Amino acid sequence: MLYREAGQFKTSYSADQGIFPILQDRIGMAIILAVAFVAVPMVASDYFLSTIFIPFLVFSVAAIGLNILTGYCGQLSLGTGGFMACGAYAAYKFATAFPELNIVIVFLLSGGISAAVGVVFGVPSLRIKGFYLAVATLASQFFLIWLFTKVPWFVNYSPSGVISAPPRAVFGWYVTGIEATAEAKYLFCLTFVAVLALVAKNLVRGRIGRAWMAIRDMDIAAEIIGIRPLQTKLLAFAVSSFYCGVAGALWAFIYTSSVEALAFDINRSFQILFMIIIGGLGSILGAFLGAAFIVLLPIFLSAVPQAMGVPVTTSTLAHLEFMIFGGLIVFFLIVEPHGLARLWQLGKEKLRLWPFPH
Amino acid sequence: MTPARDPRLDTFPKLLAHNVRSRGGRPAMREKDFGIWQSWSWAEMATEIRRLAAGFASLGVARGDKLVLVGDNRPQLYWSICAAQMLGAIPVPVYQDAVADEMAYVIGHAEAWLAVVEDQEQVDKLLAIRAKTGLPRTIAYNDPRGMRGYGDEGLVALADVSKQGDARIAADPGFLDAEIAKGQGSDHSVMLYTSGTTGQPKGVLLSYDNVIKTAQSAVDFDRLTETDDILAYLPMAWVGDHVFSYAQAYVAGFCVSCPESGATVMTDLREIGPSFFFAPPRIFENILTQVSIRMEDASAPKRAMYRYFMRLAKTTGIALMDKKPVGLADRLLYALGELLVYGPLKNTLGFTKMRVGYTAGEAIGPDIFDFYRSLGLNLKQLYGMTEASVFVCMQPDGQIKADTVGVPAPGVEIKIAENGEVLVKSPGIFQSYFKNDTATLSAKTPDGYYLTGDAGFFDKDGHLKIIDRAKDVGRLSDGTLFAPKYIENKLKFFSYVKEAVAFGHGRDFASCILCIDLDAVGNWAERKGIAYASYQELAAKAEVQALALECVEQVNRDLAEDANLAGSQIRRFLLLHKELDADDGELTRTRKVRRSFIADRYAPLVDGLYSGAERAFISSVVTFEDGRTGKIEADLAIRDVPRFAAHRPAIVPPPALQKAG
Amino acid sequence: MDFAIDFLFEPLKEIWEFPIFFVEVVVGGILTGVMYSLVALGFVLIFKASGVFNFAQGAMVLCAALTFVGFHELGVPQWLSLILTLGVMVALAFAIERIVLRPLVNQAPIILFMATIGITFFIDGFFQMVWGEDVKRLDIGIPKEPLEIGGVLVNTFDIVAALVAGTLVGVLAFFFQSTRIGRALRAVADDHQAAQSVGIPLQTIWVIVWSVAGIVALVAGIMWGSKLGVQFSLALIALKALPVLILGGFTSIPGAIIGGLIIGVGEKVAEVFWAAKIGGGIEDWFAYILALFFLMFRPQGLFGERIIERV
Amino acid sequence: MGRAHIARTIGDTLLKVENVSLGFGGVKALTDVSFDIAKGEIRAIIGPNGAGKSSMLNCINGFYQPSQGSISYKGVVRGAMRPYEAARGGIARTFQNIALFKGMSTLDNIMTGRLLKMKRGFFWQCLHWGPAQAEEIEHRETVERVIDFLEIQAIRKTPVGRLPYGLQKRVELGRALAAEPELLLLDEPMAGMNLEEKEDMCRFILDVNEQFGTTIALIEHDMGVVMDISDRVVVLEYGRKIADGTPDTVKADPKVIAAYLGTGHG
Repeated sequence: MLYREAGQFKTSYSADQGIFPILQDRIGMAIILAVAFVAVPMVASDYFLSTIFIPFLVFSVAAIGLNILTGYCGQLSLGTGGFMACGAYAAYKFATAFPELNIVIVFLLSGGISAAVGVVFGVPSLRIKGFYLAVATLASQFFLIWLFTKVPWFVNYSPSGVISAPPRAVFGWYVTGIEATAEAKYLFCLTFVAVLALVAKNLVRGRIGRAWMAIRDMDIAAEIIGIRPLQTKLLAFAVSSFYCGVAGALWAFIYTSSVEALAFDINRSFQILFMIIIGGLGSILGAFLGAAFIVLLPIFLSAVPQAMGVPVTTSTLAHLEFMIFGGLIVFFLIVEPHGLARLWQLGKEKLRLWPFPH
Repeated sequence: MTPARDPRLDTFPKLLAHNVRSRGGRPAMREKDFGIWQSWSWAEMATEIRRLAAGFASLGVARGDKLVLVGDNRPQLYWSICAAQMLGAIPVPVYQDAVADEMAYVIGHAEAWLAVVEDQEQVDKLLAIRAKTGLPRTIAYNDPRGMRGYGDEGLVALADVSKQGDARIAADPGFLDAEIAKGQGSDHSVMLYTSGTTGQPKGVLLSYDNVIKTAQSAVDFDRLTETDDILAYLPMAWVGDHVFSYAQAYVAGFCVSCPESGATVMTDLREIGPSFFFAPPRIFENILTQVSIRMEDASAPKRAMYRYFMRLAKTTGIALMDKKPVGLADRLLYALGELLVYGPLKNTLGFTKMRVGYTAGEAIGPDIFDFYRSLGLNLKQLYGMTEASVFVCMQPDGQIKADTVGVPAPGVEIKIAENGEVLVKSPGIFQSYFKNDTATLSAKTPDGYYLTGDAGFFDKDGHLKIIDRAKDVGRLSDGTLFAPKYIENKLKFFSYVKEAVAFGHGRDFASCILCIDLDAVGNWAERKGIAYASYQELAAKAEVQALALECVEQVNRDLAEDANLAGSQIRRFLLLHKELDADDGELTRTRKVRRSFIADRYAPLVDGLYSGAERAFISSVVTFEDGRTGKIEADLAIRDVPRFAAHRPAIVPPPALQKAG
Repeated sequence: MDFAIDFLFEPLKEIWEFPIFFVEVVVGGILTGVMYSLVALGFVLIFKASGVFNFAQGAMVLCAALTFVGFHELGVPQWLSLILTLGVMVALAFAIERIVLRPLVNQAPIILFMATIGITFFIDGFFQMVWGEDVKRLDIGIPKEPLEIGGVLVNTFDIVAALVAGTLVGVLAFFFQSTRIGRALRAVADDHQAAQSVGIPLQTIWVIVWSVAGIVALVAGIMWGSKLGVQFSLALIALKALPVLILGGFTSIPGAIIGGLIIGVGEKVAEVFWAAKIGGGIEDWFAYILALFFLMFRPQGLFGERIIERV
Repeated sequence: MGRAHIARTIGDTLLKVENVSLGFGGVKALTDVSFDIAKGEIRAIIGPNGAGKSSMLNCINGFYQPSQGSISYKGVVRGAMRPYEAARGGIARTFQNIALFKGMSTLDNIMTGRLLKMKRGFFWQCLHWGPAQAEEIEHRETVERVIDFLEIQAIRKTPVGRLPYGLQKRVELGRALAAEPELLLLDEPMAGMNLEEKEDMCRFILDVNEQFGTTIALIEHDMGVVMDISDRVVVLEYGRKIADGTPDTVKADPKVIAAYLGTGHG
């Protein structure tokens, strides 16, 4: 309905292959970015920023990471939490060992460490597929969490086993530690997310993304057209773990400021998996939609009975949340395996064809 | 400063050079190929054309030679036109879907030894023709696909022609400009064959002056500029395409886009979103049908919304187009409609950027015409023909009527002959029919008027109204003008009327036989709760007769508006008990009514119409679908129709006449 | 270097010096392993017959135990409570087949796997909401005193549990080998089309298989529940059974048994002799790493069938 | 088929299969099969169902490793190789059961055929700009020529899962062609097609062979088609070669006639 595509023709392949080939989408994206970078920090309260927007952004990065591995490359992983923990602890070690190091570099390095660990745990993907692999990734989940809990070196021998983010600044603005304002944290996160999302989109729409999707859709055929399965899968593990690692670092440093390994237990892995199933497998947009959904649903669940004056215990709420997530997963897998992103896409198609139904 | 006002720019090659100088970097042509719109600027296009021209020269093309072009709208074929013109040769675009005999005739008649064709398909066709007639000796093909295996003599790839051209230009850099300088406005620029209804096609020779001057005045008329866009999708052999996609583009400097293939025209139309668009009524009708069908599948609220806003558009939209006063509330509603319906609809159809649209060739149904105009599209009608380099009459913005073709285009003089025939004199009137002086002489008066063969008259606003072919126009016994096809068309614009046959030549008054449209009337009857078992029964229902009467009355009202035709209002009519059928010889295979055959076959009915009887009996033989024949008898009611005084009454169409859907 | 010696040789020395203790550990491992097998069996049953890797098996164990104890706590006698729970498990099988499996028929296995993760969450949430989340004691009258057999101390409860598990395996083996339905189930595992020709609708077969898996879950739930108490952590037993499956192969009942034993023994031995040196608590991941090593050499597991890929 | 006047060059041996046997467990899929494929020819492998035709193609492109015998390609006897190594050596193929990447569009599917030739590293891929974009565009151009060649412009951006069977086969051929292979293996390219689609496919196969000089080895059931388009034919039965030669010789071979009559194939 809002689309006016007539006359938007492409005279070059670069224009044809753009991320947003339609003018109205480019405008929409510009508006979203403007709102996210300018309006949100100006309008939203600290509470909203730190309980909704920042976790949403952190989850988005993790979901993009898992979506690369699972949605694009077809390798189901249940070890997301482990890789997030890896990033969080690596960031802590880097930040405390090299206090002069810029925090951005610290995060990227910790992503790199995660990527390396991801590659190690991705090696079995050469021999095993499908849910065998999914189960194998649980090994990384359990092993890594155990490692970070049991080895005191990772927490700099802190007796509590908790790591706390040291204060660090970017361009003179504190983005971690107690002096950091919610706005600064939010903008820092947002910038990370925007850049990482763009990079992910670039990867999946190019040579590498096609190789991943080929492996996902039919690994035998992929190998026969010349794709090396192991390298391709390991790259997916590496990139995916990099994103998860950065997400873990953001989580520990920006979102919660202090964290223990249990924050990244298997339930975290499931949570991220749910995000990409509900948001949409094989879609960067889906990662964002899924993250938003999973961040908002519990808030919504606790707010609604309150607003209606129905007293509900927290444990009931927790169980209700479990049921709803479980039900939604089944629902989406049955009704729309490509999740909210596909629903969005269908809606968009409708708008483009409006007033015609198809 | 528009270029052709400079009298030195009197040929297309000179206009091309001018365009390179004044807008060399702007896009001149686009073609959807390999998934994107490949573009050529004027400068790039000129280079390609010059290479081709030099290549043609090295193939031996000389001044006055004819060069046949066959194929879809391809940039290379358009370039070949200009390349030929650089050398003083005359391009002859040919309908690519013409039957082999006709194509052979044209090539032979034009004595064209060189053909430029699109692809293997045309090469095969021309090779077969050459095997019989010896012409064309040389065939240059644009698309080399599948051509590897051809060892035939005289086959050359267009790309290779260009390469030869490079060599020629390198060897003799000045020759091409010298050739271009030799050309002048009075030279023949193009030859277009018209397929007459009878006999062999005639080659219409047009001079540069003909084409450029008419193109110039049309460009001025619609204020076309270099920023306009047009989609070249109609046959290149048709004069309209030659003028719109070639002549006007060179004159105004706008960009011409060629679709990827015939199958993708609608998609390509949407992508390009032309600002200047031409289509025959048939295409507009097809698009409207598609819109209706696609809307049928929409959800109920959407359909309701569509219907509501289309009803609103019928009144408000057209009023806005005609710059008539519209109340604020309606304006706001229309703006809402633009957001919800009109805008998206224009977008999906590819008309968002359309600034000027034309339809011509035959009468367009008022409903179809109004549909597009009510969306806010500046759709207009024009009247023209090959012999006049298209433009004879055009509708100026804001003076649009569904049943006229507008006022004479700038520089055009029109006379109406004694028999009603329209005579035209303009800068665009053709030079001659190639090798056919008899035809040339009989088509042009000594004082330079061209006899169009169409009958028409000017209405009170000075708009020309074409009513019929001049030879079909008759007179009632009192000498009143009687244009059967005009009346029949008016009747057929009602969805309830499938066919109409009007009588009146040499009679005291006009009358007609109508066939109802089973689908439309059947639908109407269902809504009214009228039960019927057969076509015959339905046609005999008093309600249906009344419905038909309303239609005829409305036509009479329309006729009464024109003093010339007011006398030929229909006085009596009847509804036929069966549909006219090509199997019974009542229609031609192209579904044209065979009026005299029907007059004979249904003589008792015609007698009844003129005898004053209340009913008429007919017994006729019909052919069933399986080939068996049978006899149908019917006793049909004849109805009298009120007539209206020859002035403009206040028209509010009765509700029954507003088309369903 | 010291650490390496400490890590590599000390435990071996310990084993050498106290063989009886080692045997005790191994026997303890075997008995725990049998319990793992019990849970793994549920997975294998469903996978064999429907190709679905049922991640919800652990949740089914929890749900069976909760329901059983829940009814009992309401005052229902244990035998009736058992029957009622059986009914609930069959109803659950029906519901899962109808609501989840049927719409997802012919979907990729990985999709079905993810769907069972969804089921897991739903069951966990639902049954805990119904029955409450506090730890419940479950006593079915099996003594837990240690028993000395040939100088080796073993837990009576573990012996009984192992016997129960062994009996169940025997019954299931008989069911699969010698009954019409059992044979049909095996046919389904090989070829869905062939199964149709047996004359039993696929849906029915699925319901039966899920019911049987539910019964296995019930047995496992009761055994584990009386050992550890009935609580949420029962659902996590499933996570222990997964490496057993990788090791034994998804399609093999003997594989589930032997895999369970290997994991059980390996885990116990490593825990007792090595874990303390690296901080303890290795039971979470040891089984996985062990299974992964096996996988690298035998991707299809110990007893799984070799996969011939076709194009 | 109008090929008589086309000068094609059939050159030296491109691929040589010598005494190849292949077994699965106890079942012998191929026994002692030898034949060669010459550069530039269209070579057909025919035989009744279960004759081992697909197994033969699978051996050639490295999906199966022969248990005995050797395969030499471009004069080099090759050892055990993975399929992607065969692909890197210039062997592309299509499959009996369409093996397209269902989640991708026609364009992306055919682009995967170019993956081998795309070299830009990870860094540039992250930016999708500069050299990576230039490379992307360069290969898009090649792919667009393939799309044009196969006349599938209208379905360029359609997800392949939505395409009818015949078009999917065409897209699969496109993916193989995009790799610009020296040897193209086609596994029943016309199976399940109607007459018109078969004619189109024949035309494409011949055009590929003529325009690009690609050597083609194909398995096909439709005898008429095989005899029309191929230069030489190998006939397999129960994993053994029973005839080898021009279509005319093979047609006349009594063993072939017996094999086909015996199994009810025409």
